[in-house]
Formats: sequence, C-alpha cells, structure tokens
Amino acid sequence: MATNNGLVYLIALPLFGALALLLLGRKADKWGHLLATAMSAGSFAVGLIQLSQMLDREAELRPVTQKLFTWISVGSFNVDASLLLDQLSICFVLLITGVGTLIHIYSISYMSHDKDRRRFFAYLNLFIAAMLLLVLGDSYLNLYVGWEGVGLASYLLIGFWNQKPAYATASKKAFVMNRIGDMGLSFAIMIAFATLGTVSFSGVKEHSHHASEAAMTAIGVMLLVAAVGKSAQFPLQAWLGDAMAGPTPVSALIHAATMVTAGVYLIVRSNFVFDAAPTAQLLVVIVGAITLLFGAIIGMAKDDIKKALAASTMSQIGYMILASGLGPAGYAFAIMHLLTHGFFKAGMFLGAGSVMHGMNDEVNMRKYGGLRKFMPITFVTFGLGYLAIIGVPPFAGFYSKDMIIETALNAGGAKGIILGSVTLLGAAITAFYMTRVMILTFTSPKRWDDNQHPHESPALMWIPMVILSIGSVISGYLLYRGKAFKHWLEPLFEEHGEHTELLPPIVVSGLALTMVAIGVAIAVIKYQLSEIDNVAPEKVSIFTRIARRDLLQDDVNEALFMRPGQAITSALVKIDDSVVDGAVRGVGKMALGSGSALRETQTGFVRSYAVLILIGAAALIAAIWVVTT
Amino acid sequence: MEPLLTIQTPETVLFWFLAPLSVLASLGMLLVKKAVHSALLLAWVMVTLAIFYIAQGALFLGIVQVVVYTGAVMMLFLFILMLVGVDSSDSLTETITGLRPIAITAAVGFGGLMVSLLGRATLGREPVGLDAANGPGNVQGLAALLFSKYVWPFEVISALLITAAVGAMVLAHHQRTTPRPTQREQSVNRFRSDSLAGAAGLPGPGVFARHNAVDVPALLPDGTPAPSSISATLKARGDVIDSAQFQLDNVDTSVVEEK
Amino acid sequence: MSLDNYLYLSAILFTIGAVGVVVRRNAIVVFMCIELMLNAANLSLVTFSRINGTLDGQVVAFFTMVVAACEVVVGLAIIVTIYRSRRSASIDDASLLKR
Amino acid sequence: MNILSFLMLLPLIGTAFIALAPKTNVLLTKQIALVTTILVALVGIYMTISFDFNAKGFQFVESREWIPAFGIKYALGVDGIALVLILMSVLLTPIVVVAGWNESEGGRWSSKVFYSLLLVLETMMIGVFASTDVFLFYVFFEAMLVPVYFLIGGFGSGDRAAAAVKFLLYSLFGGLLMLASIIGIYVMATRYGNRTFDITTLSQLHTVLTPMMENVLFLGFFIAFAIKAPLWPLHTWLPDAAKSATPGTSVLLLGVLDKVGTFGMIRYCLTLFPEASKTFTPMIITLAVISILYGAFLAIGAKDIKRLIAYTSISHFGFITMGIFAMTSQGMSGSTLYMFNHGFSTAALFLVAGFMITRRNSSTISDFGGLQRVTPIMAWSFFIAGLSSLALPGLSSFVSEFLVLVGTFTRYPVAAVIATFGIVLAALYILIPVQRALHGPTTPGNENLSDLTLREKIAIAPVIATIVVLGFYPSPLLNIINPASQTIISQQGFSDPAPTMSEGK
Repeated sequence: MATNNGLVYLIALPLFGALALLLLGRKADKWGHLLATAMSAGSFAVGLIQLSQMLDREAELRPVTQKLFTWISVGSFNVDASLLLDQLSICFVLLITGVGTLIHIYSISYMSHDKDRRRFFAYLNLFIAAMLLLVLGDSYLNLYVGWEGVGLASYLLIGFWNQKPAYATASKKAFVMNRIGDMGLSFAIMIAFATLGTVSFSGVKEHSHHASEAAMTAIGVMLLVAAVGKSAQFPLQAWLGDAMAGPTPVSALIHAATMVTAGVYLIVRSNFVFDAAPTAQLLVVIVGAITLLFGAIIGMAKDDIKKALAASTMSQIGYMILASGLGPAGYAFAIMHLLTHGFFKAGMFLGAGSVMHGMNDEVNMRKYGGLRKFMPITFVTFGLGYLAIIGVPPFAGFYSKDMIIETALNAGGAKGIILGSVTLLGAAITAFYMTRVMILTFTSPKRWDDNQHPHESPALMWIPMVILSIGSVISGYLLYRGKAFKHWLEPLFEEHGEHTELLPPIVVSGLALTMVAIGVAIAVIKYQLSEIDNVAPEKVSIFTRIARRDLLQDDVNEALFMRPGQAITSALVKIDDSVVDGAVRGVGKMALGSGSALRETQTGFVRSYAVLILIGAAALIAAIWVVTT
Repeated sequence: MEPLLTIQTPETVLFWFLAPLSVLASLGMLLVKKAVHSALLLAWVMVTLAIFYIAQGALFLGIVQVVVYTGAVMMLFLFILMLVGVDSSDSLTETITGLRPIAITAAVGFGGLMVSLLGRATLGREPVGLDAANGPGNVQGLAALLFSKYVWPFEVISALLITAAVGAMVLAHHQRTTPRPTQREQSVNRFRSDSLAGAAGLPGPGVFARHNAVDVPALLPDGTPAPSSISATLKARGDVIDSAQFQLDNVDTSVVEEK
Repeated sequence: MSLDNYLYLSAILFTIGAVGVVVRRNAIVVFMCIELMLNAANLSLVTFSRINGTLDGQVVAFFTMVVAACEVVVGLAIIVTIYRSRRSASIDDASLLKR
Repeated sequence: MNILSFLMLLPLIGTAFIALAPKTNVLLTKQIALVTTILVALVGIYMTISFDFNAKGFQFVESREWIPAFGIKYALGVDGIALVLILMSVLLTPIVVVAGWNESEGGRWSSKVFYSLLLVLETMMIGVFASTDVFLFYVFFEAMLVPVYFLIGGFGSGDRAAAAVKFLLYSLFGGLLMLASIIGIYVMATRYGNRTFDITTLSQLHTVLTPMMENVLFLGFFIAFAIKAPLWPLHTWLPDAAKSATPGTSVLLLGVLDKVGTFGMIRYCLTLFPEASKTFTPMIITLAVISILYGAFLAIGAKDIKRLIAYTSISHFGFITMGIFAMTSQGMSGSTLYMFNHGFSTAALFLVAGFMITRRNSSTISDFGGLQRVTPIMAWSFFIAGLSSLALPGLSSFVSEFLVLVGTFTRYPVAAVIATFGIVLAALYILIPVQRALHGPTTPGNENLSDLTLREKIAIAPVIATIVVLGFYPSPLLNIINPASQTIISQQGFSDPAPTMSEGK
C-alpha cells in the first residue's frame, strides 16, 4: 500500500489548535475561536487534497497509509501508530472536517456570549482530532485511542456548562455508558490478538477467512457492543437524550453527525469480521431494528426539540446499523445514509439551535409555534432537512433510506419481510414525529409569551445552516447517481453473489412514500388542525407516558445497574471497614486483650506467685512420680 | 553382705526424740502470731538440725550452723524485728481469697508426693558412711575439697558474699534529699504549724495522772486521756494501760473565768 | 533406723517452710520460712553426703549456708528499705508490680 | 565507584549536609534536599542512557563481601525492570520535594528531620531495587519502613500515629514471614553446598527443593509482597496510611514503596520459586481480580480524596499483579510499565489532591465543588491525572493497562474479562470525584481559592508531561523492559501463547 506522509496533518492541525488553546489559557481568548476554525478548515482542505489525489488513482491503489512511529511493541504484540486513508475513511474525514468546520463557524456566533468560548473551541478541535484518529487508525488499537478520545471530547462538551449539576451528571453518564461500549472494543481487541495474533485491520482481514467462526462471532459481538455504546443503540442508548445538555453545536456535530455514527463506521470497517460471523451479523440487524423503532417511539413523545431530534438520531442510526448488518449489500447504504444524515441532522440541530437562540434558550416545542414568520431562513433550512429525513424525493434522505428499506426487504425469507416491515414502519413514525416537530415549531399558532422576541439568527449562524441544507437536498442524489457511492466503496467489501429481489425498487419506493404520507397525514391532523396546549397534557395513555419516560430506559438502568451498584459499593465499604479491616484490627485487639487478660494473673502479690511456684514444683514432682512408675 | 553403715541406737533415739520436736517447732513457726516467737522456734529447729549434722558426721557444718545461723542470721532477724517491730504481730487471717486452701493443697500434694517418691526411691547400693571420708578429720576433709575441687565456686561465693554485704549497705543507706532540719528549724516549724497545740512538744506519759508510768496516757486538762503521750511502740504492742482506772471520781471541770 | 528418715524429715520441713512462705504475710516470717526450706535442703545434702561416703554434699551445704547468709543480708536490707518507705513489713503491701 | 553505589551515596551526602545546616535556616535545608534529589535524578537519567538495552542479565554489577561468615554480599546490579523502577524513584523524589515544599513544617520534628528521612528513604528505594543479594534486599526492604514510619507519624495529619503504627506492624509482619523464608532458603542452599544469598545462584535452587518446601518458602515471600503491593485482603493499611501521610509521602509510599511488592514478586517469587509460582498462580490471579474490582468499588464509595486515591491504587495493583502472573511477555512488560506509569499518575493525583487540601484544609470530597471555575489549572491537572488513572488511551496508563489485559487474556481469558469490567468502574471512581470537586456550582468557601502557584506548576508539569508523552510514545521504556521480562518468562519455562487461530471453518 502506498504511503502518504500528509495524512498526519489531518489530525495534527486540529490537535495543535486544541493544545494551543488549552495551554495558552486566557491569553488566547480573543482569537482562539478563529484559530480553531482555521485549524478545522485546514484539516478539511487537507482532506479535499487527499480526495482529489485519491480520485486520480485506480480503485485498488486508492488506500494510502502513513506510519508515524512504533507505538507498542511487546513480544508478538506490535502496534504501530499508523494511519490509513481509504475510500471509507475519506468519506468520514470530509464529513467530520466539513460539517465540523461549518459548526465551528456557527459556534463563533452561537457561543459569542459565553466567556469560556475559547475552551469550547479547544474541545471542538480536540474532538475533531480524536474523531479523525478514530477513522484514520489502521488498527483496532489506534481506533480505540480515537474512540475514547471522542468519548472524552463528548464528555467535556456535554459537560461544558457543568456548573449545572444535571449537566455534569449527563456528561458523566455519557462517558460511563460509552465506557461499557469501550469495554466491548477492548474485548474484541483481546480476542483478536489471542486468536489471530494481530489487531490491525489488514491483519484481521487476512486471517478472517480461515479463523474459526466462533472466534469471528466473538469478535463481531464485542465490536457490536462497542458500536452500541458509541452509537447509542439499544440497550446502551440512554445517554444520548441527556447528552443534549451540551451546547447545541455540540449536539449537531457530535451527537448527530459524527461521533454517534462511529459505531456504524466500526461495523462497516469490520465488514470482514461480520461477513465471517453470520450470528453476529444477525445481532447487528436485530439491534438496529429495535433501536430504529425505539428511537422513533421516543421521538413521538418528546416536547424538548433537542431531545426529539436526539431520539430521531438514535432511530436513524438504527437504520444505519441495520443496513450495516445486512452484509455487503447494505454497507454502502449504511454509509450513504450516514453521510446524508450527517447533513440533514446537523442542519436541523443547528436550526434548533437557531430557534433556541431566538427564543431565549427555550427548548420546549409546546412553547414555540408560528416561528416561520420570525425566522424564515431557519424555517427553510430546517424544512429542507425535514423533507430529507422523512424521505421525500428528491431530497437526500429519500435515496439513502429507500436503499436501506429495499435492501432490508431483499434480505430474504422471513428476515427480509420482518426487517422490511420494521424499516417501513420506522419511516412512517419518522414522518409523523418530524412533521410534529415542524408543526409545533414553525407552522402552528404561536404559543410563546409576549416577552419573547423571536428573531432570525446572525449570518454567521445561518450560513452554515444554508450550506448544510443544500447538502441535505443534493447529497442523496449525488451519491446515488449511477450507484456512484456503491462503486466507490465496493473495493473494500467482498461481494457475495446476487440478491433476489422481493419487490421491484419502484414498488418499494411507493410503499415507503405511502408510509411517509400516512405519518405526515396523522401528524397534520393531530397537530396542525387541532389546538395545542403549551403544556404537555397530563391525561395521556400509559404508552405515551412510558414513551415520555424514554421507554423506561433510565428506570431499567437504575433498577438493574445503578441501584445494585450503589448497594454493592456501600456494602463493600462497610465490609471493608468491619470485616477485612475488622479482622486486622481484631488481631490487634486480640493481642491487647490477651495481654490484659494475662495481666490479671499478675496480681502483684508475691505470695500468689509463690503459690504458683509451689504448684509448679508439685507438678514437677508428680511428673517424676508418674514417669518413674 | 555386711552393711557398710549401721545406725547406732543412740542416734535412733536422738532422731526420734528431736525430729518430732523440730517438726512441731516448724509448724508452730507457721502458726504463732508474733514474729519473735517464730524466730525463736526457727532457732530451735536450726539447733536441732545442727545436732543432726553432728550426728551425721558433719561436725564442721553443725558448728557453723549454730554459729552462723542460730548465732548470726537469727540475731539479724531479731534485730530487724526490733527495727520493724511495731507491727511485728500480724493477723493470720488470709486476705487473698482462696490462696490458703490452694497453698495447703499444693503443699500437701508436694509433701506427700515427695515422701512417697523418697519411699519408692532406692539408691541401688547401701549407704557408705563418712568414716572413711572423715578419716583425717571432717574439717580437714572439707578443707581439702574446698581448696581443690571446689576452689572456683568457693571464690565465686566469696565474691557473692562481699557483693551482698555491699548491696545491703547500699540498700539500707538512706540518701537524704533535703538537709536534716536543725533544732531551730524544727521549733520554728512547730510554732508556725496550723495549731499551737504541738508547739510545746508532745505531753509526756503519766503526767497529771495518779500512776506515773510510761504505759499510762497522760490526762489532758479536761480529764480525757491523751493517746499521743504514749510511745508508738508501746501502743503497737498493746501494752497501754487504760488511764480511766486512775481517773479521779469527780473532777470539777467547770472553769470560772477570772476577771 | 534407715537414713531415709532424715530425708523424710527434710521433705516435711521443706514443705512446712513452703507453706509458711505462702501463707504468712509478715516479710520477716516469710524470710524465716525460706531459711527453713534452705535448712531442710541442707539436711538432705548432709544425709546424702553420708550415704555416698563423700564430703561433696557437705561442701554444697556449706555453700548453701553462705548463699543463705547473703540472701538474708540483702533480703532484710530490702525489707528495711520497704518498711522505711511504706511503714509496713507486710509483703502484700509491696504489690506495685501489678500496675 | 559503581554508579549504583554512587547513586545511593548521593542522598546520604545530602543528608550529611542537611545535618550540618543550621536548624533555623529551613530554606537552606530545603534547597540542599532539592539540589541533592535533582542531582540523583540526573545521575539516574545518565545511568538509564548508558544502559545497554540489548544485553541480558544484570548490568552495573558490583559485589563486595559484607558478612563472609554467611556468604552475605553487598551485591548490586540492575536489569531492565529494576532500572525502570529506580528511574521512577529518582524522578519522583525531586518532584515530591518541590510539590511538598511546605510539607515539612508543622510536623512533630524540624524540617531537617523531614528531609533527612526523605533522602535516606531515597537511598533505600534505590538499594531495594538494585540489590542482587537476597539478604541485602531484605535489609533495605525492612529498613525502608523506618523513615516512612517517621514521615507518616511525625509529619502526617489526622490520626497519623495510629496509621503509622498500623503500616509498620503490617509491613513488619510480612517482613517477618519473608525473613523466615530467606533463612529457609539459606539453610536449603547451604545443604546443597552454596553458602550464598546471591539471587542468580539461588535461582537454581528450585531444582532441588521438594514441592512442599518450595511452596512454603514461596508463600513467605509472596505474603510479604502482597502486603506491600497491596493485594486484597491485605490492603487495609494503605488507605489509612495514605490518608494520614503528607501528599508527598503518599506519593513515595504508593508510587515507589508499594512497587517493591510487585517488583519483589517478579524478582524473587518468580525467579526463586518457578514451580510454586505456577502452583499458586490461579489463587493469585483470583486475588488480583478481586483487588481490581474491590478497590474500584471502594474507591467509588470513598468520601475522602486521599482514601479514594489509595483505593484506586489497590485496583491498579491488582492489574499489575495479574499481569505479572499471567506469564506472558505482554503481561510482564505491561506490569512493569504499569508500575512506572502508576507511579506518575498516582503522583499527579496525590500532588494535586495535596494542593487542593492545603487550600481548603479538608480532604473530604464534598467540601470541594466547582473548582473548575475557580482554579482552572488545578482542576485540569486533577482531571488529567484522573484520566490517566482511568487509563484513557493517549495517556500512559492505557498502554500498560491494555498490555496487562491483552497479556492476561491470552492465557487466562476469564480473569482478563472480569478485570476489564474494572475500566468501567474506573470511569466511575474518577468521574464521580471530578464531578463533585470540579463541576457543579462553586461550594461556599471555595470562591477565593487561589490557583496553582509557579512552584506547584513546576512540580506538576513534568509529571503530566511524562504521562502524556509515555501515552503516545512508550517505546523507550518498553525497549528497556522487554528483554528483562522476556528473560524472566523464559526462565519460567513459558512462552507466549500462540494465536489459537484454528484452521477449518
């Protein structure tokens, strides 16, 4: 594989930005955001150069690597710090740096009133660097560094306003739940090393053909655990909703466009593992399907605009995971949906941020309404994103989601039918709750107090929104056209035969659009054509209540892990003090006690000692008497 | 085989006469209240033993026993008894609970076992007697041993003796921590003490009493006896005579104040 | 008569002495009882000397006497010292070792 | 003069100078101590540079007769493992001196005593890692307790006397068992014709020992090291000692002294008793795994920041022990690297905790709060130290912890899997205090805390720099460690398990 010494700059630039801003401290307050944005943009530029170079090469020669140094080398465990840029990672590089740069620009204005803006930009740059390391690492261990690095950046950014205890808790929750996923990645690496003797992508790929299926399944399942944690999939999804505590640009960048999709990247990157482990692949599909519906259902019940979008993110990633579990047929569509989703979801989050910006940081959609007139740009950009996500042609989401539904239906047998139905149902629910968001925010009558003065955001904020909305309009078609994207990624995957088509594509599209129409129609009837309270109605069905409680995810986690964990902790603290240390102190006390007990025999009276001597002498004589008998 | 040693009748008689006496004396030593009596009984036991030594051919030891023990050691005892003598009689009631029965049981066990052990034990040969060993004379024989075979223990023991003598002197020596009060200081102190009662010194015994003797407490002006007028030694011995018997029948103790 | 009788006598005296050490509280009497025990031992030493026909036993008895004398001197000095400080010759009063 | 002896002599010379310094001039005392420790550190670095990475066996060897009657020698020498630990000790000591510049004041005795004890301790720390004579090792092992005892008991806080006594008695108990084993070894060695305490000679002894004998002797050593390390359930002295000691002393206590335990396991338990080590490995691995989880849980439940750090260390020592007895090159090298890294990350935690405690006069976590807004630099230092403790990739602890896990997994997958749960708990036990102390609203009384002074920054910066640099570039240390750990593993008759990659599908 060709080497390219330019790869390191992709990471080095934002890393430098982060370090400079953090180390310089207040000195960099004035220009810190500019430096960070420049670094991010610079990285994007490097990415573009790399892309153009890559386009010039033959498909087989496109991947390039760069070895930086030997990182860990012990016995047969050799891991180099080296980077790999291939067709898959370049997509991510451009998404991360591109969307990242836009969000940097957006944040300059969005965070302009925060006195810690420099720190915010430092974290953003740190995130960009870590995320790039994640997608550029050429081995699972290198990926792991980025994997936890983005976790750290996410922790820092969710808790950016950590003076509020709830936000600090949310950040901690995110990190810890991510760590559970990271543990899965650790396991995967360990299993890979123990069974295959290597942890690099190429090494594992090489061995994947003749390794036992059991080993591959184990690795696959563990990778899935990792992906589940990072991508907020069932059952480790609970952190994403709380993660909305972070500033909105963070939600757009990390918790919508990039970091949460790392799980999809991991699964697609590990396609060789999953291809060799059908059981793991099946699990992937199941997880994706469950999360798809799970997120969608939560999305229907949320009144907090960011949480509704977060639930939608979860659901959309469910689509991607599901697609990536469908094998070579689905990988490309998973990534394609990931990219389009990156555009429209980031755009919508920025839109939500813009709405909040204009509404004094109000997030409850029931207190919005009629904002269309006050924030036309936001409305249009958000609306384009909305059309994209519900899958209206020719917007981006239509192509990518349609492909996934089609592939799911074509998965064959009962599996295909079930998955197809799930994805179709998901499309309908998506249409419903996204329409609900649109209506509640923009088109319904106003429900806000008169002391609110909604206004359009400054240009620095709406320009990125416009760019992203353009992306949400055209990206789908661009990628779909002539199966361009599928061919682009094809060299990375191994095609397994032809698939049977359950239904012709046009029928599938028709079905999907029908479902979307049903969803939209219900939402319109329910919200546009009827009165909406500005507080959430209390008298609702049990299902709604459960859905509002995020389908009890926190309750389950608390009951299953948190409470027992706390119980174990407090029990162990007590045990350590009373039993373990108690035993130690007991030995000491015993020594003291036996000392004072024995001291009682020392009465101080000479005569009692004399009696003892006498008894001793008598005993001695008795012993002689007995012995000589 | 002819036994090497035959015990002559006089010795048997002597033994059976003296042995019970010595046992009785030692038992008495245990039981009498006054230490002086114990000392005298012990002296008797020692003399008995000295006689036994001589009877057994240990002439030198017998003499030494009399001189050193009955003479020196017992004198020392008596001397100390005099010094400490004020409470030289002690009660025989036991103060440490359960000590006496345990002690007696242990002692009876010890003695019984010892005696029965001695009764069972045999030397495996007949007693030899000291006629041969005492050939050149008992003192000469002992001297020969002491200055040859036992010369080293002998030297050590002499060192021990000297050390003990020095030790006793050191122990008995009383280092004053303050200068001895002079007579002047003592009288000053008497006058400056809390009351002037003792300023003139303690009253002498028998003064103002009909019976003018040291064992009779003096009577105070109000007719009550003054215990402080009797020597502490006499009081401890219980040799104080009640002064009430010498008291005048009717003493007019009323005092008319003179103008 | 057998020489054993001397030994019996010795044993009895020794035992009486031992009982005296334990039951009497007057330190001087206790000391006297110790002397009695030593004397009892001496008696058996002299008797063994006669049984064995050598004078070694007597030499040891002689040493015992010297040691006894030393012991009496030092012991009585101690008694005097104790008496001087606590105005008592009862050995139960000298029980400071307890604490 | 041999460089090791020179290294040991230097602090003693410093002590002599301190002894000559006037009692009133505290500053001079501190300066002497600082200069001495820096000199020692420089010599230590020089020694590391001149170490031959590729050669096997001990280097910088020195051997003199000490007590010829028993074959006891003053014998020094280092392999890669010992070298790394000595390097860590000599690097940490000047940092401790700078960070705890005022620690010596307010103790029971004068500053002169404090720094004399510290320097003597440094000599012994070097000696204990450098000895190649079992008896000499034992002497250092026990003698080290004395300065630490006085450092805790004389200059600590709170219930310092009780903690010091607990520490001393606990360690002496272990030492006694070890002494019994050492005598046992000597007797056995004499029986087979070698009147010596030389480690290399004694390492051949196991070939003639009966299994029973070897097991008993092994246990004597192991229990002593397990107390020192400390391994569950012999750990309870550590939280008390760490809580009562000054932060600087705690750094040396947890960072260096406790490493003697794990170092001893490698150097003595494994080398002298390979068969017994194998016999007891399942038990030890179990205890190590328990330590990992137990320490982590207790750290989560800890309310005092120093106790918390002590409990995290128990968890980390569990990892180290597990790696050692996994008997793979990854485990062994990982453990040794872990020892080094743990020294620095614990030092960072303790020093920053010390800075926090001096400012607030309390070590209870709930007394802090919102420090990130008030004292950003201190908060960041604590945060980075904490991240290192939870083994975030990119920081040094990750490399070692992952090596240990991978190394263990190849031989004892179940233990490694259970131990890995420790990393989730690690996230909790670090992030909970971080949230309580650094995040949230600023608690009353903390509004005016001052941020780190220049001296404190100078102390903490090299530690954090080491943590970060070694996280990305651990190769220099690994190159030193690898040959040594390879040698030990091959001595044990082990080789790394080959990938199981079974054929056929």
